[in-house]
Amino acid sequence: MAADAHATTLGLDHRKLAMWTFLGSEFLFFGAFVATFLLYVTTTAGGPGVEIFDIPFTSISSFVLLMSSLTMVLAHNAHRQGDLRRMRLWILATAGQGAVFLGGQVFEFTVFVKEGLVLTRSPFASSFYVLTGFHGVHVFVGILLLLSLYSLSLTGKVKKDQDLKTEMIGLYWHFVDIIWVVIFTVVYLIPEIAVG
Amino acid sequence: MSSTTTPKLRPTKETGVLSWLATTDHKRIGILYFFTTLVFFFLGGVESGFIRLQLAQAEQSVISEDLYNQIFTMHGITMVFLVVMPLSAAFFNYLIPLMIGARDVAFPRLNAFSYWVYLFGGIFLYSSFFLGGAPAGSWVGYAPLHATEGMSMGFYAIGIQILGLSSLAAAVNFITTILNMRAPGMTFMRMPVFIWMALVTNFLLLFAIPVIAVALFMLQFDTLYGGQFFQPGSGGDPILYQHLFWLFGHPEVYIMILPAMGIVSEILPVGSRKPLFGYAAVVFAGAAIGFIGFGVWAHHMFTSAIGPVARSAFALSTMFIAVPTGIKVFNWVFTMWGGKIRFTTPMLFSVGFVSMFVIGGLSGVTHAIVPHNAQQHDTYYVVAHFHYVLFGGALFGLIAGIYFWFPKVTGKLMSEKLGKWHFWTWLLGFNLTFGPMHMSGLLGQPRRTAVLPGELGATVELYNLLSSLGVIVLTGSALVFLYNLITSIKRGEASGDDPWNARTLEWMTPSPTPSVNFYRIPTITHRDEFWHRKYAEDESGKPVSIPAGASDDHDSDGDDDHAEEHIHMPDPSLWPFVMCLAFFPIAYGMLYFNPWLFALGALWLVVGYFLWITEPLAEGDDDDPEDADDHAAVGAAAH
Amino acid sequence: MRDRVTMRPPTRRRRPLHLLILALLALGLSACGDAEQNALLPAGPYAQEPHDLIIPVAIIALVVFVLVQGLIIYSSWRYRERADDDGSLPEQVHGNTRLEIVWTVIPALILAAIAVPTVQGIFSQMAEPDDDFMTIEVIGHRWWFEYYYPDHDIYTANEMVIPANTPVRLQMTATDPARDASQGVIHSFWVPRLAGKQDLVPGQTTFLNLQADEPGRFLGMCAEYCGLSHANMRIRVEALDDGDWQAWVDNQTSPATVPDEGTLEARGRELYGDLGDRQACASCHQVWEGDGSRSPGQGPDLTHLMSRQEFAGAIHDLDAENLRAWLADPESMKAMNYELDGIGMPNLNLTDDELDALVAYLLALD
Amino acid sequence: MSATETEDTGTDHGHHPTAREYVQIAIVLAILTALEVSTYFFDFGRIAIPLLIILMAIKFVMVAGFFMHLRFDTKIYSRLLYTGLIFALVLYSITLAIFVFERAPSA
Ligand code: HEA
Ligand code: HEA
Ligand code: HEC
Ligand code: CUA
Ligand SMILES: [Cu+2]
Repeated sequence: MAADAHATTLGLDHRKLAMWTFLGSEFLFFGAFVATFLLYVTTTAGGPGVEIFDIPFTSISSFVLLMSSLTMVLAHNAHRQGDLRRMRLWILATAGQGAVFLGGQVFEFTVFVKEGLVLTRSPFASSFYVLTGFHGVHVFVGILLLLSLYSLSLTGKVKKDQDLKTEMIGLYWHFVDIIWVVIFTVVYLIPEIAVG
Repeated sequence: MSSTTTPKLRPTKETGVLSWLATTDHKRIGILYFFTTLVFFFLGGVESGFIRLQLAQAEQSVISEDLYNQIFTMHGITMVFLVVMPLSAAFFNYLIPLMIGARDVAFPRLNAFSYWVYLFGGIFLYSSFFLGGAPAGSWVGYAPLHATEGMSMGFYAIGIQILGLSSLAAAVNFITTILNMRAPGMTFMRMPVFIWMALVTNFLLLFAIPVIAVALFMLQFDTLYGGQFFQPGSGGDPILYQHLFWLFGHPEVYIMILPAMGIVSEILPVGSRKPLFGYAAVVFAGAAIGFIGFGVWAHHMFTSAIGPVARSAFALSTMFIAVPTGIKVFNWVFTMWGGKIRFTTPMLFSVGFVSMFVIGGLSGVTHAIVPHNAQQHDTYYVVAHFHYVLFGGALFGLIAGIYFWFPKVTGKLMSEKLGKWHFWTWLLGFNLTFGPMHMSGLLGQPRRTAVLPGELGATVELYNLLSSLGVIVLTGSALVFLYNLITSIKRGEASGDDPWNARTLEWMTPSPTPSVNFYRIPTITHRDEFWHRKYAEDESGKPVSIPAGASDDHDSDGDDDHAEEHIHMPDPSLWPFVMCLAFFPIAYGMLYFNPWLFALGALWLVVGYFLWITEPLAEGDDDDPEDADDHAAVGAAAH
Repeated sequence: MRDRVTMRPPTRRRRPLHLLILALLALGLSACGDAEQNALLPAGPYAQEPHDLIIPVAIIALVVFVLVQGLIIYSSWRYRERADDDGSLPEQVHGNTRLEIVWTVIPALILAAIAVPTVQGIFSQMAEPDDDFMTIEVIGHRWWFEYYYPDHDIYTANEMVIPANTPVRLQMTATDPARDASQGVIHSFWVPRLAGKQDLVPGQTTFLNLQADEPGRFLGMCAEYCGLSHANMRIRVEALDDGDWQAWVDNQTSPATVPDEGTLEARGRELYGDLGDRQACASCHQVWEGDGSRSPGQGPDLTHLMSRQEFAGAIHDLDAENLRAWLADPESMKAMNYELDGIGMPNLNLTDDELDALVAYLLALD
Repeated sequence: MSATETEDTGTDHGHHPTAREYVQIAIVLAILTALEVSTYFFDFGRIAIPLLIILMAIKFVMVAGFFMHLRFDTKIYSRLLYTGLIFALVLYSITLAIFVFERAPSA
């Protein structure tokens, strides 16, 4: 608790405050990509459109990503209770699910490319790849963060009482998940019903 | 601070090149920003010299169309992204911690990171001149023109992206600092106006930078990798780029003006020896400008392909932004009203700011008269408008700040005599350069033309000649300033700690500011805290000076019992610098579509990041290294 | 750096020093001379309307300007520290709510007052003209404007001819990507004395109304930065009275002159259609000789070239000397880079003989 | 806003769900996702899209509220996050609306 008398003005940790500040701005980042996608959802220039989506497949990878949020929060929970071993287990599980999601995305992309949906095909193709691609980059960065947390906790650099680190990475991870919740609905499901 | 037993894990030297590369001291980073912007200002000024040389007469080709287009583009980019924004960042860096009573920013290493990213982004952009030609698509880089400009617009897209990253990191840093590191008692309504404007500006950056990031990524994909975002041939819509650009671009212009408004809001009261008139109104007006500023972007697109309802809506929102701005202007004027004004150089520049900015603001309002905007748009009338707000506004304010806080940084005064020369020639040269543009623009001279059309010659040639002559005056004036700056740094008169009889916290510390800033963090009981430590009010409300020493009006160093024994200052670190170097391989890798180069850069970044987070403290205690970045490790201490 | 100095023929170049002296002389005189591209001299209702709106706004702005600058100067003077000052502090005023309200409400009222006509103006500016109007299609190319008159099936370039006193509605777009290998970019059509500007966007259609009350020649230029030769993309509008207009239409709708066999012109016509292994003029230009329908190429329509006064984005007078220089080396006459991006007109390495013949032929296309 | 300074200090002291509660939340999320996906297999008619948007919003708020502790942390965090969200929603909605309703300057 505020053992430190000259704590911060708001009584909040800088890093957490900074993280939330940053996440607020990320909405404007992804929002612009989503808006672009919506604008171009039917602008396929004669190439493949939303009918190309494999909803069952994407549903599964979306589900995996959603569940990675559970393991992430369990990792934080374990860390908070000082159980680094269990924390590391959940961290690995989270990173693993993230990797599965990314693998799914790579697979999806290769299938689409085979079916003629290349980046240069149409505004639809460009906006689809760049939106989901940047989300993928965020997942990838998240995996790197998780792995660094994992290894640092092995070498004792991340200590029992430093669950804030796990929490921070968790915040980022959950945020990336939230964005996918939106993408899954707005990019995959709704266009599939409305247009596809 | 640093003990002799320090293992050589972190650089500890306090002088020399290495100490600057490794510095995490917000004051030194501020100084780095300052000198870097000077260099870029020189470049941007030289470019504007070529512009004016070319346009001095009609149908003249001193430089080719191609080169002219590169030069005016780089002039705009340089002045906006490499001069005004980072110069504001220099003030943020130096002043935010001092003005809120903190010892540094929330994330000192991230702060250094921001600076190096800025510097390398600027170098990257300028390298284009030697690598096949600089961007020639204007500072707005409209699609789909960019796609035909090839590599050069790749420099634009990637370069500005990098600069944006710098600003975004800085924005997060400063917001956290202002929200979370104020001295005890410094409530929001006791914050100096400059801090308020810094807060608003950084929120604008926070929400605007991601938008331009997206626009630039799309531009980059279109230009370099065959993306179809804005390609009309396959159904892409060029207007989308305009929306995204101006969604950022308009907040951006307030990003450039609000810091200057904050600066003059500090200087005018000191110069008039009265408190700021209507503090609350000025603060709320600033916040309102920032907020409304997000809702006016399409006023740059009145002649583009948007319909009448959209045009009307944006005309209205644009006009009404004059209301909060007017509130500020009138409050500034009434700060002077009834004062006892000392026209020192900073004060002259501040009054010049108010006066010149109003001219630019009023022409801004006339742009919003949409039917007539169709005549004004993309003419020199617009060029006049934005130079009056940017040069007459932002730059005048920032220069006022340079003169005002110079003693704080160096402990010396700048020459008042040269300062006055600088001011009057600057004012004259500025009006001579940009005043005539109002006329030439209204008469019909379009902007971004490499040749001043002969048929316009008779009507606007004289105005153009005057503009070109104005640059000569400005150059002379800039040299006076430069001379003043250098000689004053070397052998300026000692200023004492509080040369202006100022009001805010930073003047409580000795000048030049010691590296700890405050030996003892003050407790704040008033707005304009320092003033209230110097003056009390008698029964009739008249201020009476408190005899020196009767209160803790100065933050004396030394063996004061109250001084905290162990002041934990951020340790220097080389990693921000080393890590930022990765942006070169990343940027060129993306530009030349070289995956290996890109991968090298990415790996460099990751390794750099790892070294950064595992970096031990200089003092060798096994404290959590990340916590070195914040003095109050509440999170960790909580458990 | 791709550095290349463009040269214009001496006719359009003036000596810098000579000009400097002239300009200095003019300092004393009023700067209003021949004002053909002058936005402050409206010559038709679509330019008059915004003009009538901006004048009162400018007066309001001027009043605000004088007031605020007056306040600044007055308080700077009145409240400066005097030499005989006793060093005491002035009264410490913190603000005044009533004043705050005043300077919030008054500007808001002023703005509300100018907002009303602004919004009205926006809608009337964009609506179709009430009276019978003529439609002209405008296509922005890099770096010249093409006009098509759908009612008459006329193609022309750079110079737009309109009947005086008749509303004209321009239906505009930028280069059709299907016609031009390079993607189109945004341009803006602007003839200040006749109307404000409106952008031309590739892939979309925009509209602009204009009307000239009197016959006359009106100058303008592309007002949206469109790359290398944006400065050389100019516009001429020629408003004709009824008789002249009818004559013009009759001429334009008739097929091009075919020169007599054996003349130099005829030799030029042959070269026009066939330049051996070099690209023929006809592959980019059209000279309609009456057969089939008119269809534009990548370059301007030349059927009645000599009915125009200027060419190449209306930056050069259309005469034998300039034409010859143009055909010999287009890039010396106008900044272009055909080899690099395929935009503009290529240098076809014509011999002197070929130049003579081609110029003769072109000069016959009246 | 100065009142916030005396607000709760907001670090982790508040209520924390247990691991078990987290799993329960995840189960709810899984069910919601299943419901979402079912719109692809079954025809929901006109309610499909509103339903999807509502489900998305619920999932969003649940992850943010529970997994990211927004519900238990200081309001400042929520304000920061939702300010960004609202800005994005409003600005991009206006932009898209201009494309849909105001594309060409005139019909
Ligand atoms: C510091 C930067 C800055 C600032 C502060 C402003 C401030 C304003 N700008 Fe400006 N603007 C630019 C930088 C800036 N601008 C730039 C760079 C461009 C060109 C971009 C490009 O195309 O390259 C531009 C272009 C631009 C345009 C597009 C023009 C065109 O291309 O067609 C418009 C249109 O509405 C506009 C409007 C305004 C308005 C209404 C304000 C208002 O905020 C001004 C408000 C201030 C006042 C009005 C004065 C004080 C008020 C009073 C004294 C009260 C009483 C007043 C009244 C009752 C009127 N600006
Ligand atoms: C803050 C912003 C800023 C500033 C300060 C300036 C300053 C100047 N600008 Fe510019 N300008 C822009 C922002 C700015 N500009 C923007 C955004 C554009 C639009 C670009 C576009 O359309 O894409 C533009 C465009 C623009 C144009 C229109 C070009 C065109 O449309 O074709 C012109 C034309 O005259 C012009 C002129 C000038 C001049 C003469 C100065 C002068 O005032 C400069 C004076 C400065 C000097 C003369 C420097 C001398 C300094 C020294 C000698 C100090 C040396 C220091 C060291 C060695 C450390 N500018
Ligand atoms: C590859 C296409 C191409 C070829 C081949 C070509 N031109 Fe052109 N020409 C153009 C373009 C494009 C322009 C418009 C250039 C500009 O104004 O920017 C033009 C402009 C002109 C003009 C000026 C028209 C005007 O009103 O502005 C003339 C005259 C002309 N060409 C004649 C010729 C002749 C004669 C030849 C053959 C010897 C020829 N061109 C071959 C593309 C071509
Ligand atoms: Cu076409 Cu500028
Ligand atoms: Cu703006």
